[in-house]
This record gives sequence, structure tokens and C-alpha cells, in this order.
Amino acid sequence: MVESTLKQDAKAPNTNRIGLTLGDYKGSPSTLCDGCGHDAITSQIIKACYELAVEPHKVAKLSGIGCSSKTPAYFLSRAHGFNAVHGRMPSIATGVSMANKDLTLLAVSGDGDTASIGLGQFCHLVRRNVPMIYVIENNGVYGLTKGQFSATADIGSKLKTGVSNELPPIDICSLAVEMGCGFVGRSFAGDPKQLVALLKAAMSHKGTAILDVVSPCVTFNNHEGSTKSYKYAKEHEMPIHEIGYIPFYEQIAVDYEPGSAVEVKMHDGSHIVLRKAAKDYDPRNKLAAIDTIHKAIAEHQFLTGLLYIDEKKPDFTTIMQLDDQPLASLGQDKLRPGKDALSAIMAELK
Amino acid sequence: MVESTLKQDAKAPNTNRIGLTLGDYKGSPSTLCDGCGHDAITSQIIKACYELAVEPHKVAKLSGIGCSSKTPAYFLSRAHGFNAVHGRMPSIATGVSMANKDLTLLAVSGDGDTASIGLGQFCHLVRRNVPMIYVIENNGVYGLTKGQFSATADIGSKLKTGVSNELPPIDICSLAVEMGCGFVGRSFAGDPKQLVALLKAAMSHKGTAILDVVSPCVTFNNHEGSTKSYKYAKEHEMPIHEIGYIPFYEQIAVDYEPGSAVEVKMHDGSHIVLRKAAKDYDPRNKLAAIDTIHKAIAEHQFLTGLLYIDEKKPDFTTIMQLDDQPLASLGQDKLRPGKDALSAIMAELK
Amino acid sequence: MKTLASETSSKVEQGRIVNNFSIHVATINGSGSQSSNNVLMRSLFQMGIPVSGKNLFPSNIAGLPTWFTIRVNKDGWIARKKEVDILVAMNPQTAYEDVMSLPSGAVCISPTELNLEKARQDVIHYVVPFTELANQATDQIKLRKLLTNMIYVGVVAELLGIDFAEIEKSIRRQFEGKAKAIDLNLVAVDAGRKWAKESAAKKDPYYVERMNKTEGKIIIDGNAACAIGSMFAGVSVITWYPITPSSSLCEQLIDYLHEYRRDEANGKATYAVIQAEDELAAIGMALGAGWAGARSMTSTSGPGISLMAEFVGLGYFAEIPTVIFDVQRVGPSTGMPTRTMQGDILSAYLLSHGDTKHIALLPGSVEECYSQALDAFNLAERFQTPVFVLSDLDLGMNNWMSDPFPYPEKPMDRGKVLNAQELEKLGKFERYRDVDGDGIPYRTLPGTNSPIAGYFTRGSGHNEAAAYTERADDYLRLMDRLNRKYQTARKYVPKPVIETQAGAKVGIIAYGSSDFAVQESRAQLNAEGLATDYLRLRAIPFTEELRDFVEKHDRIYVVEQNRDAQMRDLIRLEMPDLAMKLQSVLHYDGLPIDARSVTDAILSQEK
Amino acid sequence: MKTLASETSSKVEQGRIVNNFSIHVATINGSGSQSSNNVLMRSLFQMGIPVSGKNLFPSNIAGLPTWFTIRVNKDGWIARKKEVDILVAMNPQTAYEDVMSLPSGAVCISPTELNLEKARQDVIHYVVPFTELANQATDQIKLRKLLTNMIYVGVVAELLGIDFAEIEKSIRRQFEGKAKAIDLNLVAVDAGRKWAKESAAKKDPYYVERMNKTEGKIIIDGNAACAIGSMFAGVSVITWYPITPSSSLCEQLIDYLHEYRRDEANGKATYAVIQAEDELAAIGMALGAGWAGARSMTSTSGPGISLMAEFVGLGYFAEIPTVIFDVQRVGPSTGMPTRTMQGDILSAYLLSHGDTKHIALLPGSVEECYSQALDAFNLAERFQTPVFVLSDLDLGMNNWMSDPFPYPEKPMDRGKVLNAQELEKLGKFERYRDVDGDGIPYRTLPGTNSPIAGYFTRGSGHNEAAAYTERADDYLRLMDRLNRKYQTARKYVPKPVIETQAGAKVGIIAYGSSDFAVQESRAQLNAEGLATDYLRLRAIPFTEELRDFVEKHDRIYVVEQNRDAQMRDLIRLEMPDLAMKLQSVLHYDGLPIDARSVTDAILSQEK
Ligand SMILES: Cc1ncc(C[n+]2csc(CCOP(=O)(O)OP(=O)(O)O)c2C)c(N)n1
Ligand SMILES: Cc1ncc(C[n+]2csc(CCOP(=O)(O)OP(=O)(O)O)c2C)c(N)n1
Ligand code: SF4
Ligand code: SF4
Ligand SMILES: [Mg+2]
Ligand SMILES: [Mg+2]
Repeated sequence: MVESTLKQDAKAPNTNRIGLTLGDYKGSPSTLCDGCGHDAITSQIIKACYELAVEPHKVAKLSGIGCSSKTPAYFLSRAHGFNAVHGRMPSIATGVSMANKDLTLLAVSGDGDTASIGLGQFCHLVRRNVPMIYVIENNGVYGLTKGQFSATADIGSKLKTGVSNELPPIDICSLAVEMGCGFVGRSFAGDPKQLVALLKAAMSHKGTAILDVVSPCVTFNNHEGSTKSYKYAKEHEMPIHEIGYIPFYEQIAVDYEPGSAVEVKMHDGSHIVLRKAAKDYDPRNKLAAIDTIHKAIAEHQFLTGLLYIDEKKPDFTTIMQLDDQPLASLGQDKLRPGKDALSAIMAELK
Repeated sequence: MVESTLKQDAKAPNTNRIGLTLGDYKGSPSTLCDGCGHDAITSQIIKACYELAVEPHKVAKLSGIGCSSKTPAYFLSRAHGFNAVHGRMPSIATGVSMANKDLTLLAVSGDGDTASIGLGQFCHLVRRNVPMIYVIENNGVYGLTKGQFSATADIGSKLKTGVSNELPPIDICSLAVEMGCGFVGRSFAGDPKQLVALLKAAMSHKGTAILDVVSPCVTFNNHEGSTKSYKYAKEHEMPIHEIGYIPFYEQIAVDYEPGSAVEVKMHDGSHIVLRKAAKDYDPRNKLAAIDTIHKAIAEHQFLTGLLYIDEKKPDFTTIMQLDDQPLASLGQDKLRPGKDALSAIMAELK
Repeated sequence: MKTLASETSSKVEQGRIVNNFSIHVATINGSGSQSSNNVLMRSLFQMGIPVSGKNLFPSNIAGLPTWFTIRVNKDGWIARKKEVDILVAMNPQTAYEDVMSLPSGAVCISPTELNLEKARQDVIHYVVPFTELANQATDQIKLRKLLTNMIYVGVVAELLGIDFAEIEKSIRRQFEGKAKAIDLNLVAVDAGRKWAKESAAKKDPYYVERMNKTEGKIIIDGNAACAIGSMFAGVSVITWYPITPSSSLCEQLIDYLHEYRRDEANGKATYAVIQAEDELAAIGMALGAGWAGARSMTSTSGPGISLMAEFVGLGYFAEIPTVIFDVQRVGPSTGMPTRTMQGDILSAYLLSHGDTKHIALLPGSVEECYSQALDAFNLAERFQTPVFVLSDLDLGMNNWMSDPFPYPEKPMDRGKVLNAQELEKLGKFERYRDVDGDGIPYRTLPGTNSPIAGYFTRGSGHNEAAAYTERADDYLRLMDRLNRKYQTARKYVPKPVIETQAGAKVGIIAYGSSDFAVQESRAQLNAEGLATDYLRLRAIPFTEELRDFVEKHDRIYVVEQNRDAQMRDLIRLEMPDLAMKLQSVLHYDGLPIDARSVTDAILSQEK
Repeated sequence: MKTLASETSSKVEQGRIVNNFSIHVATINGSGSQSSNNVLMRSLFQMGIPVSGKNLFPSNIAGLPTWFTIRVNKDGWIARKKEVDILVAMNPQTAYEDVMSLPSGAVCISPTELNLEKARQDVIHYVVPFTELANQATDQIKLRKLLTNMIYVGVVAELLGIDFAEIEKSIRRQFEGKAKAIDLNLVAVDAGRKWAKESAAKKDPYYVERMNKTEGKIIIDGNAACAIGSMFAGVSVITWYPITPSSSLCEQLIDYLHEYRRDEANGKATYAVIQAEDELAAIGMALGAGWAGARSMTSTSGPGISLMAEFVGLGYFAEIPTVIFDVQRVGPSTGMPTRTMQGDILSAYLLSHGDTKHIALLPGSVEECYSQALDAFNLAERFQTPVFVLSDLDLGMNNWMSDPFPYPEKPMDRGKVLNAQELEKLGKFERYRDVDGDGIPYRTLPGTNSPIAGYFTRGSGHNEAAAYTERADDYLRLMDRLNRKYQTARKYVPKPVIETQAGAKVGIIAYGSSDFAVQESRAQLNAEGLATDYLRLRAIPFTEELRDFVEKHDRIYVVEQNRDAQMRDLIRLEMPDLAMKLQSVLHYDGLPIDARSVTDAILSQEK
């Protein structure tokens, strides 16, 4: 103990606004395959939380089942985490959100977890607009069960075994837009800059923020013929704009070129600045979003960036008119009505 | 017995091309509430089948659970019917389709059955493009459990109890289009002409044909404040075009005015003729379909008619490259490989 | 007939049978007869006579046969009575069969046009010109059908001698605030009354007389009682998916919460009720909320229980509190959704794959629906596990008399939860360590401001520190501790209620809604010379009293409402050495169990 | 130590232990050790020595500890051996613990850099410079790790005396068609062989010698056997959702079907395999297909079984055939997905709410995986109901020796299906009428060209004519008939296998993958002077042989792989009068059961 304190003094690590080091945002070591896209995303989640100076104990990490769903164990070990059952994390998240609206819900799922078994819960979560960050680590396969196709696998893509997929992919982003999601973004595990910016933006959104992150499975889907391999993704990625994020508490130096910009005010008072890339893209236009996504799909391209945003939609805790104090922290005085209440009820039944 | 034969001779009822009367397409008497929209749809299903001279024994009727899902008992009593569990009829349908691809699958579901509990299966069914007619009798409530909101209830609509719905509705049609459905139509239980035409068109489509039929619940959702009441629906219905249907076997006299037309060739060789209404609407344009539907929703209008069609998408029996004979009718000779096959397999394992 | 012995004996009392009969009203559902039946039942209740009302309704909204059966019994036996004494045959679809199934000497009140007189000569008929009376009562054609129902109330009331002041009072209560409806219904009752007075000579022996046995009592259904119990238990996250017969539990809870747990000024609520998209989501939300520290619950029936199987296993294994109300209906599958049964005992107890077993409470009255709802939330948090409350349609949806519910004495037991201060003192926290030797570990809630509070919850193998493990020894320790925890629960669950009689060698075991029929049956058995002791189970796992009871008796009859003798089997497994003592009385036709069936079944086995 | 008696006795044979030991290879998963282990195992097999190989792998794709354990046994005992005789400690993460858990006198082969020699002095060490050898074998750095695994094969082979021709043969088989890989692997094996020959003086007693006990035999895993059985059973609609350890059943089935049930010319198939979106959909599709007349199946594991609960109740109640393979893994919840258990006995048997009970088959070998797959489809169609086949991870995913499977003798039994001609002859059809008194009604298939063929299938109450009903009498008749049907099944399911010994007063009952361990245990018990009889269950419901067996013995041990003695309980319920005879031997740590544990548990209870 004495030694470690000494060491800390000797070479004090950088800390963020609330005095925590990057290490304080880490979790246990990853047991995923070397080079798995999911690990890259984990790093960016750690970075985003560190830079935003998120208080770890105020975060609840949620996931389903899959390689991707294991990752919450690999970041924010100080936060509570809940690795639920396959495909049904959205319902767990909804319950957590109701019980404690002050928590930041940070969820990680896979494409199988979300788009196959979990599709119904996913859609209903989005419809309710439960406030949370929902990251889909999308590799087009079931990693953990050794490489079967998920519902986001592209038509014609081939498994290592030679089996090829004959069904059209579900595009999580356009589906989310269709379901009325107020924050829809896409990124790529190999693009840390964009990813961390989108993560930060998502954390400021009050409502369900969907982030579909293409995350190659090096073991089962990283070969020719697969459109979700690193090679394919790097070649076909098509960023539509960049995001500079200005958090509420401190200004962050943005290191990319300024350009023509759309400024979006977030619920917590912070701002997202969207810079237009070559294309003129307005993420507040729902139909354009769907159109652009569909066209990109038709051209076998990933459309990345903040694809759609609508800050007006009330989130579920607002709709539910919850008490100011989290329900989980209410005591008997607030939870159990008085004797007069019971008497009144009994009187009515006489 | 003798008597009834005599009666038949005395006043021979009309018959269709295969010699069946309208009565032959009926089922047991309905036990729904008087005036329920679902009964009106039942009548049109009977009519469409009669007029198309569908062979009843080649139909499999399928449903989930709900007032709507009871209706397959009220038509085509000669056909086999399967009233499954709540929300999971799509999987039953998929299995039936694989087992016997020669059957015409005629399914009826409710909005609760499809859009609440059944949303996941619905989306995956559409994705697979299982060939079937899928009618949603949409009343915005759970009729059978006495009037709770379903996921298609409009924001702000009110139950008799005074409880009001705060969540946005799921639009089954635009969701179906988003999921890649090749036939998406909407109608109204009180519009027999349009409904029967759409039903006939759906029966000629090779793939999943989704028909969302607004079907007022007279008992629980037919009051002021509800947007799915008869009154509301009649006032706000907005037909975008009319459909004349020319079946493969016989010409049917169309009794409405001709206009500028888009002719769509169906898989079985029959044609649908779409007449443009005031608006210039092309049901083959996916984005336009989504756009038009969304705009109508924003204006609180029902967009009825054939909203989207794409005949190119291969249906699931085609994708699966099924034997020419239905799997269910294959005998041991085709199902059990010979002794040599087993020997070969055993040899490989030695 | 021997089985009618006790009824026959009361008949002979001066030819008058007072406050002891059943009325069976056959109508068409959706025809508005429910208000009439309620009025009839409440009027009797207000006269101080013990009464119960059971709705035998179809799984349908309108147009199918429905029956309402009222039991009037001066001794307080309020289970369903097997024999119908007075039939009101309003439904042409079933009238013939209804009248044919009457015992000889029963009463049949029916509309003229049904011509039921011819069908049974051994029955006392009152043939009422309902259509004519309705036509006279109103000229609004639409209302006539509805009014017919109130007319039979007038007829029945006059024949039995029900106080019309009480009828009026209950009509005013039923239609509170709707002056027009009150007037019209009073007119209808009066039409019936007049007709009966003027045109019907009293031919039957049934009468009512004022008593004082209902004073201070309430009438309530079990679902409302569960709802009230849950609210006073402090539930704050309620998730549900509509399903008969459980829907009215949450629907009534919503009303109560709206009234008592909401700030009227700003509309803010100390609860959240979520209508989920299905039962998988409902239980997921309840578990999420329980994990995050809220008292959570869901309510469902058979099909919902099946859909919850996977998640409930997670709750067991990852140790997450929540309360699941299962208002049982007739299975398997969709079964008969509007009929009653105790068919989910084994499925709930064992719910989920692998070695799982759950705590389940077994309310036997509306009062226990209330008190066990309170217990359930305490047990769920104490044992950090899903707790079932196994009610059923008969208990949940039918009207029962009860003493008013007492205000909870015990404060909420939130179980072993460590807060930030406690964690700091301890300096160390392991989520799944059995610190106290009772199998129950300590937990922390998300949001706890301490660097050591966080842990990772998972449905996969985990060790004491909540870390992932696949080690054989870790797994064994975990499973054995879960078993230890389950054994600890035996000391916390409600104990059985035992009633004894001098010299009884036969014991009866029952649970849930069978209680009333069993109590009555014991009186019948006594009359037949058979003394019995009675143990009413109130929870799984069983407590030590059960073995004592079985040991002490020569023969035990386990009375239950399912085909497969589910509870009998569980008891046999609990005490294999005594297994052969345990026999079954099974009632599983979907109708509420009645005393006569129990008595006959026991007597036939005792011979 | 007493428990080592039998092994010790073989040790003393001239200091040489021939064809009787276990090899335990510890590596990191995803490091390519699986081919090496297969090569090792097959080489032994090709030498005619009985052998089995078990993979103890993590629920993870790469980087976590994994073990492969090979049992070599001249007497044909191929269950897992509890004690490790030869450890190949390649995994630094677990090496210390691995070596510490060796019995005294065991062998440890390990890489130089792990320094294991110091940890245990009472163990025979072979310290191998693997890195050096790998560096010499190839200059492709990427390949070195992979090759290391083949180097240990060479070392082990040389030490034990495995014929290198057989090693080469199995390498050629393993890497068929990949000439480069074959060459490289041969080089690696040779490097290991050479090193062992030149630098390792044989210090241990373990040897292999050619035998003729595997001639004509095959090596196969249970999932492949189920797949082959299903194909020859004529399955045509297969639905599944990936889940360990069941995935490989459908994946191998896909391969076989592709080869043998597809028209090569036009690609048309006599089957459809659907990867569903989840298990609810998988069972729904299977039921839809079964209803429409196809032989259908699905395959899953614990969590999937839970998700199928609602639909399986529909299958029971509406009487729809399908086959459900449950390759059991460790529960509850996600549990340990890559460990083995027999934990779903009760959940499968009782699956769904209400009074349900199902037919379940219990394959005890890979051969029975094949034959019971054939049986299951016949039973499902004969009884018009879902039939479970309860395999487990040990049986399903591990390699077992077996005689080749015989071609099915019996033709497919499609059960009571009426076609159009038969219907015409009958003139009348009622779907749920018990015409034959065996509880099994007749059905028709959709598409049958007859005006009376159609009927309406529902999960709600129905009468003989398949019409909706809520009548109490209809319901009772239906439920009692379903029960009668279930009783009929007792005469159709596979009978238990019984093995007796003269004078045995103790009986053992087991089922499934416990068979091999129990057989070996009986030999051990014999050696300890305890004669036993043995009944191996092969199906639920039980057949009459079971009661006979229990009656005949003083004490019965039910050996099973779960915590809660699930099968023992079912047997107790079957014969409450004999309940106290039934005791338990439970093994539930997730590792395949071994003979020694069974023997010790029985002996300790016999004392
Ligand atoms: C109910 C259930 N069915 C199946 C499984 C097996 N299973 C575990 S992970 C997984 C798929 C995961 O795929 P995805 O969500 O895409 O995650 P990835 O591993 O690709 O990151 C499956 C099918 C399970 N755990 N539970
Ligand atoms: C698993 C399950 N949960 C709940 C129910 C109860 N239930 C029966 S019908 C129904 C809703 C039906 O609504 P919808 O599909 O819209 O049909 P409608 O009655 O309005 O025509 C529900 C919730 C059920 N049968 N099964
Ligand atoms: S299998 Fe694929 S998704 Fe899973 S850890 Fe490995 S690379 Fe990642
Ligand atoms: S309740 Fe509504 S949906 Fe159901 S039958 Fe009546 S009108 Fe139709
Ligand atoms: Mg994936
Ligand atoms: Mg509806």
C-alpha cells in the first residue's frame, strides 16, 4: 500500500475534472480474441467517460449475451453492471431506468442480441424512448456461438464454412429512425475519433441514443466475401460529417478543420456541432435520413456519423412523471400511504 | 337429406368457377360483438375467396390470440385452421409454409398480436418473405382483454376509463416497407370494395402480403377521442388510389371510372391495375411510400390502398429451394436415404 | 340422496328455508346483467346475510353464455354451492340445459317465451312476461334488454323477501352519479316487484331474513386485495401485460396508486406502471427495477408464467428480488382463460431450466391476498429472489366478504443492502459471500457512492466476488449456498393454518381458494360422523408444521384444483417416508371447487 | 488411499501400465490445440485401444484456459477418469494449479519456461524446450504457436510408444487436402519425437500396445449421431437457434442433408433448415411444420427450453407432433454454457403452465443418440405431441467410440393420419375423438382434398369435434383422454436396459451420459465386494420394468448429474410406496461424471 502511494506521487497520472485517472474507468482484462473490434469500442467508451468526467458510480452498464455483451465487464469496473439474458436487455434497462432515473444507462449489445432475438424489445424500447446509450457492436455474425449469420448479415456474404446468407440485412439505424428514435448514429470500431465524439454526444442526449458500430469479428467474419470485415469496412466506409462535441462542463479543444455547421442544442445544455462533409446532410430531417441510409445500403456503403436527431421527443422518465427522487431511494414514508388511506379504501368497500 | 337436395334443386344458389356457393366459404357463426369491424373483414375474406374460386382445402388459416384472431373460425370452415398462441403466429406460418408450399396461407392477426407481443416475429417473417396473406385487424386496442392500448394506439387517444396513451403509434405499413416487405396495403373495415380488391391482389402476390385494416372495436375503442372509431375513420380516411383486380382465371367487371393507370404484373400472371387518385402515387417507389405514409400520419390521416409493391423479391420457399412436391407429402423413399448413404457416413467415421 | 342430507334437513324447518340457498342467473355476456347481479348480491350483504358472488363468464366480449351464481348462507359458507336452488334462466341458448340440470324441487324463474315449464315438472316455476314488463317500463327500445335484467332483480327480491330499501341503496351505489340510470333501474326493479307481488303466488320455500353477520365487513375481489397489499407494501415499479384473469389486479392497482401515491399538485408519482409489450418484457423490467433497488412486481397468468421462464431463472441465479402474481386460470396452453384452476403449482415452483426452485405464497382468502402481498415484497428483498404469489381466478376475480384489512404493523424489510457508509466501514465488499451463514449474501444498489460498491451481475457462473468463473468448486459452492438460502426461507414464509378436532385421525391439506369449500366440507363430514383436522398451506417451501401434521394422522387428503395432484406430489417429495399417507381430492373442471364434491370424494375413499 | 485400489493394482504389473491411463492437455482456447488432441486420440484408436476424448472448454472464443482429457483404457471404460495420469501443461495461466492437483506419481510434460519441476517433487517431469523446438521447426513466426501443439503430440507419442505411422495417418486425415499443413505438422511431430527420444529418459510406467478392440468401430459425437438419426428418421423441417452445446447438432445435420437429401442437378431439397430469430420462433416453426404434416424438429439447450415453454404447452394440448433435442448444459440461467449437466429433467418433463407432462427420451450413448432420434420422430407422430430427446454436452459434443449404426429396420410410423379416401369411407371425422380407446385421436393434414377434412386447431378448450368449448364436462373428458394417451405411451417408449449380478441386493438406476461411469463403477464396486444390479432408464414415462427393479432391491441409488435429484424425485412420485428405497448419487460440478466419484458415493452410503 505504501509503495503504491509512493509510486503515484512519483509519477502522478493525468486526472480528469473529478480527479479520476483513465485507469479508474477501466474494467477487468478483456477475454475477447486479439484484434476483436469490440475491444476497440471498449477503449473509446473508457475514453469518452474519462473525458466527460462521468462519475462511475452513477453509471449502470447493461448488456445481453454475446461477445459484445461481455464487454461491460471490461470498462468502468466501479459501476454496477448487468449482463442479462440474450436479446432481452432492453426490458432490464427499462426497469432500471424507472427505478433510478438518475443513473446513466450505458448498454452494449450485439447484432444478434439486438436484431435477431431482441428485435421486438429493441423496437419497443425505442418507442418508449428510455433514456440510455445503446451501443450495438455489429459484426453481422454470432461471435460467441462461433459464427452463424445474424439478421444484419448482408445478402450474399459468406461464412468461413462456405454457407452464404440469402436474406436481406436489417439496418438497425433506419429501423431506429422508423421507430421514432431521437438519436441515431453509426460508426466504425476502427475510427476512434468519430466514435468517441458520437459516444459523448449520445451521453448528452435525453432519450434513447442508438449507436450502431460496425465491429469486425476477426475470428468468424473477417474474410473475403464478408462485408463486415476490417478490409471491407475500411474501403467502404463513407463518413457523412464529423462531430465536434462541446460538453457542458468544459470546453474541449477540437482538432479538426472547421466548416459549415449545424449546431444542435442537447437537453443538458451542451451542444453538438455537426460539420457537413461533401454531402449536404441535415440530421434533423427524418425522411432524408432514411433515404440517405437506404441509398448507402443500396450502394453497399456504411453511412457513418450522426444520422438522425430529434431532441423534442419526451423521454420515458418524463412521460412517466416520476418523483424527483429516484424511486429506488424512496423510503417507507413515501412508499406506504398512511392509515387514513387504508381506512378510506376499506370504507368504500363496505 | 332428401329434403335438402330437393331444396337445392328448387332454388339453385349461385356458384363460382369450381362449383362452390358463397356459403361454402363461410365458417361457424361469429361470437364477436355486434358491429365489430372484424366481422366486416370476415365477410370480405369470404367474398374474395368465393370470387377467386379458391379451393378451400388448399388454404391454411392462421391466427394468434385476440378477438381478431378468433375470426378464422368464422370463414372457410372446410379449410384447416390454427389458432396459435399470442403474437407468435408468424413462426407457425413459417413452419406451415415450409411443410407444404402448395397451401395458401391466410392469416389474421390483431394490432396487439402483431405490433405489441408479436413485433419481433412479424419483422422476421417479413424479412424472410414467407408467402402468405397477413391481415392485421387494427383497432388500436386489445379487444379480448377489454380495451387496453396496443402499440398502434395514437398518442393522446383515450380509453373509456379516461386513461390516455402517451406513446407514439407503430405504423405497421411503414414498418413493413422498412423491413423490405414486397406487398403492403391498408384498408378500412367499412370499405368493402377496396378491401375485397386488396385481398384479391394479396392472394396473387408471391411473398408476404401485409394488409393493415383499420377495424373499429365498437365496444372499447369506438368513442370520441379515439382515432380508430368508425366515426373518426370515416372522416379521416384518405384513399390514394383504387384497385381493379383482374384475376388469372376470369375477368371481373370493374365498376369504377378508369383513369391513368400503373399496371403491375403479379407472380401468378394476373394483373393489378392501380388507378391514381388525386395524388400521383407510385407504389413501386419505396421512399415515396414511406414518405407518403409518414406525412399522412403527421396529418392524422389513414393512407389506404396498395401502398407498396415489389414483385422481384424472392419468397422464402424459393430461397429454400424446396422440392417440387410439398415436404409434408414426401414418403419414406424420398425422406430416408438408402443403406449406402449410411454406410458411407459410417465409413467416414471409422 | 345421501349427499343432500344437510340441505334437506334445513328444508324441513317449518317448510321455510331461510338464508340458505344459491341463486344461479344465466344470461348472455355483454348484455349488462353484471350490474343486476351485483345489486342483488349487495342487497343481501346489506341485510347482514353472508353471501358470495361468482361470475362464470366466457372468454368473449359479448353474445356468449354467462352465469352468475350467488351463495346465501347463514353459517357463512361462501364457497360455490354445487346444487342450484334458484335458477334465473334468461339465456335462450342454455335455458334448456340449465333447467334440466336443476335438482328436483328447485326454483326456476324464466321468461314466458322460453316455455321451460314443460321441460321439468318437478321444479317450481315462475314464468315471467319479461318482454311485456320491459316494454311497459320504457319506450326506448335500446334500453329494454338492459332493463330486463333489473326486472328479474325485482322478481327475485319480492319472492325472497329482500328489503327494497337495500335494493335501492345498492342501485344508487352501483350507478353513482348517473341520476337517469338510477331512476330507470328503480322503475325496472319495481316492475318486477309488482309483477311478482300481484301475479306470482309464492310456491317455494326460500326466504331471506335480516341478520347481523356482515356488519363492518367489506366485499372485495382478490385482485383488488393484492393491489392494495402491493401499494401498502411500497411497490414502486409495476410491469404487466394484459391477460385474464390477472389484468384487473394491475388495473385496480393503477387506480389506487393514482389516488394515493401521486402528488396532485405537480402530478409526480412515486411509482411507475408500465404496460409492457409482452410477458418477457414485463418480467425483464421488473427484474431490472428490482436489481436497481425498487420494489417491483408483475402480474400475469399461466401463459405469461411460461413466457417468463428464462428470466425467472436469471432472477434465481443472479439473486434479484421481484414479486410475480400468478392469477391462475385453466391450462394447459390458452386453456379456458375465464375458468379457475390451481394448475401452475409445479411450473411456478420449478420455473426455468436447470436446478431452480422458488418461493411461492398461497393466499387462501382476499384478506391473505392483501397480507401475503405485503409478505411477498419483504421476502423478495430479504431473499433477493423472485417470489410468486399464486392466486387464482376464483379468488382474484370473484367477490368475497372479508373483515377490513389491518394496516401493516411491520415496517418494510429491505433485506441485506449495504450503503456507502457501511461499505466504507467494511472496507471490502463481495456480492455473493455468505457472511452470515444463512445463504443470503449482501448486495449494493447501483448509484451507491463508493468505489467498492460496483459489481457485475450475470446469469453465468460467478464466484463470491461476482467474477466470472467456470471452476467446478466455485459452482458447487454457489449452488449449495443457493440451496442453503432456500432452506432458510422455510423459517420466514407464512406458516400453515391448522384447525383440529378432538379425535380426528384423518387430516385434510388444502391451499388457496379451496379453503372455503374445505371448511364447509369438514362440517359436512362431521355431520357424517367423520372428524377431520385441517392444515392449510400458505407457502412453498414448507415449514416444519407440515411434517408434524402428516405424521400425526392416519390418512391425509390433499385437496386441490388440478388434474395432476401437483401439491400432493410436492408434499410426497418433502416426506417420502410418509408418502403413502397422502391421497388426493382433485377438482379440475374449471368451476370453483364446492364442499359437496370434496365431501363425497373423501367419503368414497374412507369407505 | 483406498479409492485408488484398482489403478494401483494395474500399476504393479511389472512396473508397466499398459493401455490404462488418462492424458490431460491444458492449453489456451483458440490456440489450435484441438487438432493435436484429435490426432493423439485417433492414433490411439487406430492402434485398437479403447479411447475417449473430452473437451473441457470455456464459454469464450480465444484466450481462456481449456483442457482436453483423453482416456485410454484396455477394458473399454471410456468415462472421464477422475485422476490425471499424464498432464501436458501448456497453459501458463493454469499450469501451477494443474500440476498441484496431480496425484503423486503422475507425469507432467511442460515447457521449460514454466518451471514446474519445483512445484511438485513427487511427480515425474518431462521438461520440454517447446519454444526452441518450434523455432527450429519453422521460421514463420505466426505458425510457431500452432506447431508447439503438434510438438507435444510427438513427445507424448514417443514416451508412450504410439505408432508413428498411426500419427501420420491421423494427421493426413485431420488436414485432408491441405498438403502444406500436413507437411508442417509432420515436421512438428517429428521434432517432438526426436527430442523425446534423444533427451528424455523414460521415467514413467505408462505404455501403449496395439490391441484389437476398436476394429470396425467409429468415433463420433452425440450431436452428429442425433443428426444422422434425424436424417434417417426422415426429418424435413429443421428449425434452430444457435446455442452451445446444441449448435453442432443442427450444423452437422445441415451438412449431411446437403449431401444426402438434395438433388445435385437442380439443387432442390427434401428439407428446409431455418435458423430462426430465437427459440420461441424455432419451436413455433417446428410446430407449424408438424401440424402441416412434415416431420419437424428443433434443437436447443436450457435457456431455449425455457423460452419454448408456452409453445410446448400448445403442442401438448392441441396435440401437434415435433421433436425437441435438448443438449443439456449447466444451469440455472446462462450457467456454465460449456459444461455438462442433466439439469433439465423436470423442466422438460413438465414444460409449460397447467397440467402438462411430456414424453422424453434419454439416450445413454452415441448409438442411442442415433436410435432414439429415430424413435423420437415415430413417437411424436404416433402420439401427436412434442417429444424431447434429453442429451447433454458430454454426450453431444465429446468424442465417443461406437459400433457403426445399423440401418433402421422399422419403416417410419406416421401415426393416425386419415387421407381423403379414408375420410370418404368413414363419412365423418372428429379430430379429438378417442376412437380406439388408447387416448390417441385421428388427425388430417391441411391440403387433404375432402370437404370434411378441415378442422380448427386451438390451444383453448375444445371438444371431440375440435369446436370451442368452456363446458366443464368437455374439459374433463379432454384432460382425462390426454392422460390416457400419456399412459399408452408407456408401452411404446424404449424400455430400460437392465444388467444383473448374482446376489445383488443393491440396485443402481442411471440414465444418459452417466452410463459409462456407472458401468465402470459397478466393476469397482465389485472389486470392493459389492454386487449391484443396474437399470438404465431410457424414457419418461417409465415402463413397468422400473417398479419390478425397485421392488426387487433393498436399496437403490439413482445416479444423476444435477443438484436436486430430479430423476430420483420422479421415480419416487411414480412409486410412493417404495420412495424410501431410493437414494441419490449426485454429480453436479459441470465436469463429466466419473466412476470413482460414483463408487465412493455409493460406498459411503453403504457403510
Ligand atoms: C436464449 C439463448 N439462446 C441462445 C444463446 C446462445 N448465444 C449466446 S451469444 C449468441 C449470439 C451473440 O451474437 P451477437 O449478439 O451478434 O454478439 P457477438 O458475439 O457477435 O458479439 C447466442 C445465439 C443464448 N445465450 N441464449
Ligand atoms: C401470452 C399471452 N399474454 C396475454 C394474453 C391475453 N390476451 C389475449 S388477446 C390479447 C390482446 C389482443 O389484442 P389484439 O391482437 O389487438 O386483438 P383484438 O382483440 O383487439 O382484435 C391479450 C393480451 C394471451 N392470450 N397470451
Ligand atoms: S469471436 Fe469475433 S466477436 Fe467474438 S471475441 Fe472473437 S473476434 Fe470478437
Ligand atoms: S371487443 Fe371490440 S374487437 Fe372484440 S369483438 Fe367486441 S368490438 Fe370486436
Ligand atoms: Mg454479432
Ligand atoms: Mg386490437
